[in-house]
Amino acid sequence: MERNVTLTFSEEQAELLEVAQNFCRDKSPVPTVRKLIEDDLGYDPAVWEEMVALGWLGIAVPEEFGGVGLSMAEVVPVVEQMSRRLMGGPFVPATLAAQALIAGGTEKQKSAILPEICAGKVATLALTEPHADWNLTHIEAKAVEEGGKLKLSGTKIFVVDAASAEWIVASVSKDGAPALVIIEKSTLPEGALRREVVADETRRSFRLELDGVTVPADALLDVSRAKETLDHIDLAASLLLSAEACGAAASCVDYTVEYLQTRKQFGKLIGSYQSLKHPTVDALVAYEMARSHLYNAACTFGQQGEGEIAVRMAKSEASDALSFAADRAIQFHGGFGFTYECDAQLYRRRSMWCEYLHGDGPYQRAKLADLLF
Amino acid sequence: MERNVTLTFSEEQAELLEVAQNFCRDKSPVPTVRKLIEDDLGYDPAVWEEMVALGWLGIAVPEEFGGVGLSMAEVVPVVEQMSRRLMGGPFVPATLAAQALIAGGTEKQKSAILPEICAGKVATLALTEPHADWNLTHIEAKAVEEGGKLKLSGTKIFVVDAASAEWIVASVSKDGAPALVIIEKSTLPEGALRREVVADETRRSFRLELDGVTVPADALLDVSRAKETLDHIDLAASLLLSAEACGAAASCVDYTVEYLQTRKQFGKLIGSYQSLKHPTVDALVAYEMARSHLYNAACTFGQQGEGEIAVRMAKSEASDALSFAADRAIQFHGGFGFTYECDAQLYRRRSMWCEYLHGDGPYQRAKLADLLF
Amino acid sequence: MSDVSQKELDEFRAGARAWFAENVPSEPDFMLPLTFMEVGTQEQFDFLRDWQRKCYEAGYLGAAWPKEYGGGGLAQAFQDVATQEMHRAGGPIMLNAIGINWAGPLILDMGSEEQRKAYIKGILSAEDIWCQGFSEPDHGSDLGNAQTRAVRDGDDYVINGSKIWTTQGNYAKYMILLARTDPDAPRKYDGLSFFLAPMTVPGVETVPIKKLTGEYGFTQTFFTDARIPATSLIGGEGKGWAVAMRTLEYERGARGGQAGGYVTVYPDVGEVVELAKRALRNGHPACEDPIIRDKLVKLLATYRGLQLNGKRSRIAPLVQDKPMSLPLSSKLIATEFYREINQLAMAMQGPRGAYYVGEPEAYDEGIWQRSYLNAFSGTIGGGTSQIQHNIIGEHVLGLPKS
Amino acid sequence: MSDVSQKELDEFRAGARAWFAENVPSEPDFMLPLTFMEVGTQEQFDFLRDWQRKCYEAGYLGAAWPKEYGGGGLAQAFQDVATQEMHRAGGPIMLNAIGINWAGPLILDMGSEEQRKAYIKGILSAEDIWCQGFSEPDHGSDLGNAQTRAVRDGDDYVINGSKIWTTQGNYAKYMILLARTDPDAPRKYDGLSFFLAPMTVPGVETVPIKKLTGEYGFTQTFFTDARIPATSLIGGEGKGWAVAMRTLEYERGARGGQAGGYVTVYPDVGEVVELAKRALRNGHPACEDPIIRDKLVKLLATYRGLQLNGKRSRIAPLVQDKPMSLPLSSKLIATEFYREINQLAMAMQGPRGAYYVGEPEAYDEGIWQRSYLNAFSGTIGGGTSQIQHNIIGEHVLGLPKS
Repeated sequence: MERNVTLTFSEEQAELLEVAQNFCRDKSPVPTVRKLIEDDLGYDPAVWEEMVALGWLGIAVPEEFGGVGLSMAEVVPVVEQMSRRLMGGPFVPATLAAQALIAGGTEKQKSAILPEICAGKVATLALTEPHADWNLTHIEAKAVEEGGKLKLSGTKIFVVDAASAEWIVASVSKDGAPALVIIEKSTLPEGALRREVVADETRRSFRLELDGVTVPADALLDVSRAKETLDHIDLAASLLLSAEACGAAASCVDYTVEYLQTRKQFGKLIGSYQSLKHPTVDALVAYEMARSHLYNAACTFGQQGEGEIAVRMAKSEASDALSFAADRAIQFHGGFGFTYECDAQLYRRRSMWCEYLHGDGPYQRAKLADLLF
Repeated sequence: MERNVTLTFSEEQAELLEVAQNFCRDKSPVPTVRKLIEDDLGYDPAVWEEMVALGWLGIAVPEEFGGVGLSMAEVVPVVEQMSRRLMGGPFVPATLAAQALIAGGTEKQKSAILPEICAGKVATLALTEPHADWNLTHIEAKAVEEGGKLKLSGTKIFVVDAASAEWIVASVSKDGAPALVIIEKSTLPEGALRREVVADETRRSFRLELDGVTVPADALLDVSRAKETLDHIDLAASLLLSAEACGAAASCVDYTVEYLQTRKQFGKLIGSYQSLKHPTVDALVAYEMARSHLYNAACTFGQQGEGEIAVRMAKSEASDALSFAADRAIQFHGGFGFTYECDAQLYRRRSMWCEYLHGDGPYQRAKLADLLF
Repeated sequence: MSDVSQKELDEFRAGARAWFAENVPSEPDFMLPLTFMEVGTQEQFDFLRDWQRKCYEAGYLGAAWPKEYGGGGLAQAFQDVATQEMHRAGGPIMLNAIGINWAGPLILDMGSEEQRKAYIKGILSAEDIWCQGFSEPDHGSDLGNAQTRAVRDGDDYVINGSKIWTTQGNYAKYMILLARTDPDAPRKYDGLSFFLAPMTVPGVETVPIKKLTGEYGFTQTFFTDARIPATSLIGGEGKGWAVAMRTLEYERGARGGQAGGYVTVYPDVGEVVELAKRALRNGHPACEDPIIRDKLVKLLATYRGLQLNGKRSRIAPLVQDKPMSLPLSSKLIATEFYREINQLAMAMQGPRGAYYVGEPEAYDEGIWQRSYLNAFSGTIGGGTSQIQHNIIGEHVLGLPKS
Repeated sequence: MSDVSQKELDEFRAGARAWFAENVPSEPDFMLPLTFMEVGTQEQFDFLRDWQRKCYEAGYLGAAWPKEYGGGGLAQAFQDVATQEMHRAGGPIMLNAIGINWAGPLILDMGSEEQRKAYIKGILSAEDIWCQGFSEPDHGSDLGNAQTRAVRDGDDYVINGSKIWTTQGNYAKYMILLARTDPDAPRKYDGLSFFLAPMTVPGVETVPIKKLTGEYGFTQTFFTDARIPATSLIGGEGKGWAVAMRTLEYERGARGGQAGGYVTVYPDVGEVVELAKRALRNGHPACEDPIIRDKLVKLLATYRGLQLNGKRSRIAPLVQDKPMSLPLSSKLIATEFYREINQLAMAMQGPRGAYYVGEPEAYDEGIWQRSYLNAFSGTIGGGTSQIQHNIIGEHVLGLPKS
C-alpha cells in the first residue's frame, strides 16, 4: 500500500468551509429543521436564494457557464456543513445534475441550463430504479425513437427534490446502451411524480413514472460519453453522501456528548460510565477517520484510479461511522432517545439515507477489493 | 426457523460430566499442564491409563468391539472437561480414529483394532494436507495398487499424537476417488514423521510424508463408504473441537474474572471498570450460548440434516467465543497478560487450534447458509 | 391440580385449536402493533381490547387464575396449552399487558381480598386497562431514586410528581405506582411505597409522547395534588421497593403467575430469511450476497442459541457453574438480537432500505425500519443493555460494582 | 538553520540513498526483531548495535542534535530525509530506542551541561544502552502511584523497589527512573523524582521476563539498597511526575526532539495483501474469499485513515473543532489496527493458522502469529487501549472522569 496518500486543502475550501459553517448554523437551527420536516417543499426558498447569491450553486461549474470554476473539492465543505445542521434544500441534486451536464451534455445543453442552475433554478437526477441495483449502468427504463422524438418508459425512484426541479436528467437504455436525457418537468403528465416516504424526513424524494413521457431528440446527452458520465455522477454522488455523513456524524457525536455531560443517573454524570464513554469515543474516532478520508477523496476527486479508491473508502467509512454514531446516540439517550423529540432519531434517519443510497459499506468494500488486489 | 430445537441430556452424559470434571481438575492443574508442555510425549502415561480404566476410550464404541456402546453425545462432556483443564493426551484422535473405523472399517478391521483402542492403544487420523482445504474430500495423497499392495504418496499435516500412535488412518485418493487406509506406524520409514510446531503447545502434531510408504491391500477401509466416513469424521472432529473450545472458554472467563476481582489500579478493583467488566460479560454470554449449541449438537449428532446444522453452528459459535474470550483475557491482564507466565496465552494458543482446524467461523457460516437457505 | 392427565390436556388443546382457527381475526386495513407498547391509535386499541375480551371469555386467558376472582381455575398447564395455540394460530397480542403480567400477579400474590375482587376480572377482560408508573423523567434507570411524592392525608394519599414511559397511559384506569412516602428515610429505598392508583381522579393528566418512529404509544403522567385512597397501598408503607422488585420478577417470568397469552409478537426469524430471498440488493436477491449470508447465519445462531439457552437452563448439571447466567442474560441477548436482525433486514434492501412506513414500495410496508427503531424500547426499557451488563457482571461473575 | 535550501536537501538525500543502498545489511540467518521491545538474543542485540553505530557514524542518526554533544548539528529537515531514506531502503530498527526517543531529548531539553556531555554521544552510538523504569508490578497503568523508594543519603540516593517491563534491561547501562522521594507528600504526584540512574552499581539486578510469545525481551529490575549519585537527579526533587509526563510526550512525538531513525518496523500493509494472494484458505487464495476481502479492505481503510489523519492534523481549518482529537487517538487506532491485521493474517491461512514460529511450513515462518501476540505490547503498553479511551473521552470530548 502506498504510504503517500495526499490530503491538500485549498484556500477556497477553507473559505467556503468557514462561510458555510456560519451560514448553516445560523439558518438551520434544529427548530427550523423540525418545522421544515412538516413543510411540503422541505426548505426555505428565501434561504435558498441566499445560497444562490453566495455563488454556491456554481462552485463546480466552469466560469464560461456562469459558475465559479472551482471543483467538487470545494463543494464538499458546503455539503458537509449543510448536513451538520441537517439543512434541507436541493443543493446536492442541483450540483449533481450540473455535473452530469458538464461531464456529458452537449454544448447547447450546457449553455442553456448550467447558467440557470447557477442562478438558482433546480435540476435533479433520476438514476435509481426499483430493481435497486447500485450499479447505475443497469438501466431498465427505455428511450425509443419515434417520429423524431424519444418515447420514454420505465420507473425511477429516489428522484430528489423533483417537485422543485425544472429539469430531471434521467438515465435510460437506448438501443441497448446507457443514455441520459433531460426531461423538462413541466412536460410530465399529471401523476408522473409521486412523493416517496423516506426515513430521512428532511428529504423530498419522488418516484417518477416515465411511461407516457416524451422528450425531443435534442434532450439526449452525448451518448458516446454516457457510460463515463454515469460513472462520474456515481462517484460525485458518493462523495457528497460521504460529506453529508461526516457532517451529520460530527453533530451527532456532539449532541450525545452534551447529554453525557449533563444527565445524571445513580448520582453520577452518565458520561463517567465507561460503557457510554468508550463507545462514544469509538464513534468520534470513526468519524474523524472518515473525515480524513472525505477530504482525501475531495482533493483527489476525478483522478484516474486513485480518485475512485478514495471516494469509495470515504463512502464506506463515513456511512458506517454515521450509522454507528446515531445508533449509539439513540441508545445512550435512554428513554429520551426513544422519543421523536430527541435529535438522535434525526441523525439515525439521515444515516439510512447516506448508507443505503449509492452503495453501503460492504458494497463499496467489495468494489475496493477489486480495485486494490 | 424451527422453534423446536432439542436439547436433551442423558443420565450417562451427566455422570460422565461429573466424573470428568473432578478427574481433569485433579489430574491437570496448570503447573502440570506447563510441565507437560516441555515434555516430548505431551501427556502423562499413568493418567492415560487411568482414563482407559475409566472406560472413556470406548464410550462411543459398540459393546461388541469392547466399548461401552454409547455415542458421541457422551464423549462431549469428557472432552469439554479435559479442555477446561488444558489436559493433554491422545483421547480425541483415538476417539476419532475409532469413529472412522466404526463408520467405514471392515468387520475384520473393527474386530482387530477397536478393542485395542478401548484398551488404551492409540490411533490417530491423517486427513489435512498442505493445500489446506477444509474440505476433507479434496485429497491429493495417492494410493496405487502395485503387486497386491498399496503404494502411498503425498503429505499429511496435523497428524495429532502420531508419536504415541500404533495406527494412522489416512485419507488417500485411489482410482480418483476418496479412500481411507490404515497404516501401522511401525512400518513407516525413518523420518516419515516430523513434529510440527503449533501455537497450542499442549498439542503434539506431526507432518507425515507418505512417499515410500506401502500398506497391504487389506489396510483399505470400505471404499464404498469412504465419502460418508470422511463426512462423519469431519463432523465428529468439529463436534469435539467445539467441546474443547467451550471447555477452554469456561476457564478462560473464570481466570479473567479472578484477576478483575483482585487486581487494583488507581485505587479500585479493575473489575469495577465497565471497559473491562462489560466485554468480560460479552465473553461469558458468548460462551454460554456456544455451550448450549454444543449440547444441542451433541444430542442431535448423526441426525440427517439437523445434526450437521447443529455441529456447524456449535463450531462457529464456540471457536469464535474462545478466540474472543482469550484475546480479551490477554488484554485485560495488562502487563501480566503479556507474559508467558499468565495463563491467558495458553487459552489464546488453544483457540488458534480450535478455530483454524476443521473450518473457522466464516467457513462454517458459509456452509450453514447453504444448508439453511 | 398438579396431576393433570395428558388426555384432558389433549382435549383442551383440540378445543383451543378449533376456537382460535375460527376466531383469530383477519388482518384489519391498518397495521397491528407487534407489542403492547406500540398501541398508537384508537382503532388499534379497540381492535385489541375486543380480541383480549374474546379470548378471556372463551377461557383462554387467565385459565389458571382463581375462579373466585374471574379466572378459569384450571391448572397452569391448560393456560400454557392455550398460549401455545394462540401462538400457533398467529393471533394478535393481548392488550392489557401491565395488568396480566404485572399488576394481576401482584394482586393475587400480595393483595387483599378486596383488591383481588375489585381488580382481577377487569384485568382479564381488558375492561380495566392498567399502566405502570415506575420511571421518572430524571431517573430513567435509577428507579430507587423516584421522587414522585405521596403524602398521607386522612384516608387519602396526595400525589405530586411525574411518571414517564407510561404505556397506554391515556387508556388506563389504574396505575401501579411507585412513589416516595418518606423523603427523609436514611436509605432512599426505604422511603418508597407502592400503590394500585386510580387514574380517573382529579389531578392526573396524561400527555402522549411521540416515539422516535413518529408514532404514539407512551404517555407522560403528571400528578398535581391527586388524591388516591389509602386503601390502594399494597405491601405496606415504606415497602415499595421490595414490591417493585417482586413485580419486575413477574415480568421476567422468574416468578410465574402471569395470566398467559403474549404481549409481544417477535417476527419469526424465518421471515427475515424469507426477506433475504426476496429483497433485491445490488440487483440480486440479498441471500446471494456473501456478507449478508455470513451476518444472517450469525444472527440465526444467536436466535437458536437463545432458545437453546432456555432449554439448557432447565438441565441442572449443565448450569451448575453459574446458575443465574442464562436467566439473567436472556433479556440482553434477545433485545440486542432484535435490534440487529432488523438492522440487517434494512441492509438487505439496498437503496430501498432508505424507505419508511407509509411508502407503498417499501418492503413489507417499511415494517423493518420501524421495528429497528422500536427495538430500542427493548435495549433501553426495563434496564438498558448497559445496565444488564452490570447486572450480569455483578450477579453472575461477582465483579465489583461500577 | 530554518531556511534549508531544497538543493542542499536533495544532495543530502542522494548521499543518504546511496549510503543505505550500500550499507543496509542483508538478512541474517536469525529472525530480526520488528520492534526494540523484541530484542531477545545476544546475536540480535549485537547485530542491531552495530547497525545503529554505523548509521550514527555515517551521520544519519542524530543529524539534527547539537554538534558539541556528538550530534550532526544540521537542521531537522536533514534528519527527516535520512529517516525517510532509511525506511525506503528497508533498514533494520535502531536499537537504543529509550535513549534516542526519550532519554536523549530529555537530557538535551532539561539536563545540565555535564549530563549532556556525559550521555548524548553514547546514546547515539549505542555504546550506552538506556532503559526505562516507570511501571511497577503492582501499578502497571497507574504510574503516579509508583512505590520504588529513593532516599537521600549524603551525595547518593539509595534505591529500593522494583520496576517491570524494562526493555533491554539486561543490556542497559542507564535507566530513566521514576522513584518516590517523599512518601508523605499530600499529592502522590509531588512525592516523585526522576533520575538518570546507572544500572551498573551494586544492588541492581535484572531478571528476564518470558513474553507470551515464548521469547524474551523485557526484564524486571530489582533495586536493593542500590546507591546512585545525587547528580543523576533531573528536574529537581519532587518534580518527577512533570518530567515523566514530558518524557511521554517525546515518545508521542508531540514535542519533537527525537534523534531520528525508527525503533519499530510495522510490516507494510502491502505484505498482508500479498499474503492474502498467496495463503491458501479452504484450498483457494485467501484473497478470493469475500469475507476476507471485506475485512481486509476495512483494515486497509483504517491504515490509510491513520496516514490521512496525520496529514489532516496539520491543516488547521480541518481540526479546529477538536484540535487534540487526531493526535490523541493515533496510538489507540494504530495499536488496535496492528493487532487486528495480524489476527486477520492468521485467519487467511486456514488450518495453517494453527502453526507457530519454528514450523518450517508456517507462512513466513510464523511471523503473523508472533506479531499478533506481540501486538498486545502496543494495546497494553504505554497506556492500555482502555485508558486511551478514557484520555480521549476526557481530554477531547470533555466527558467526566471515570
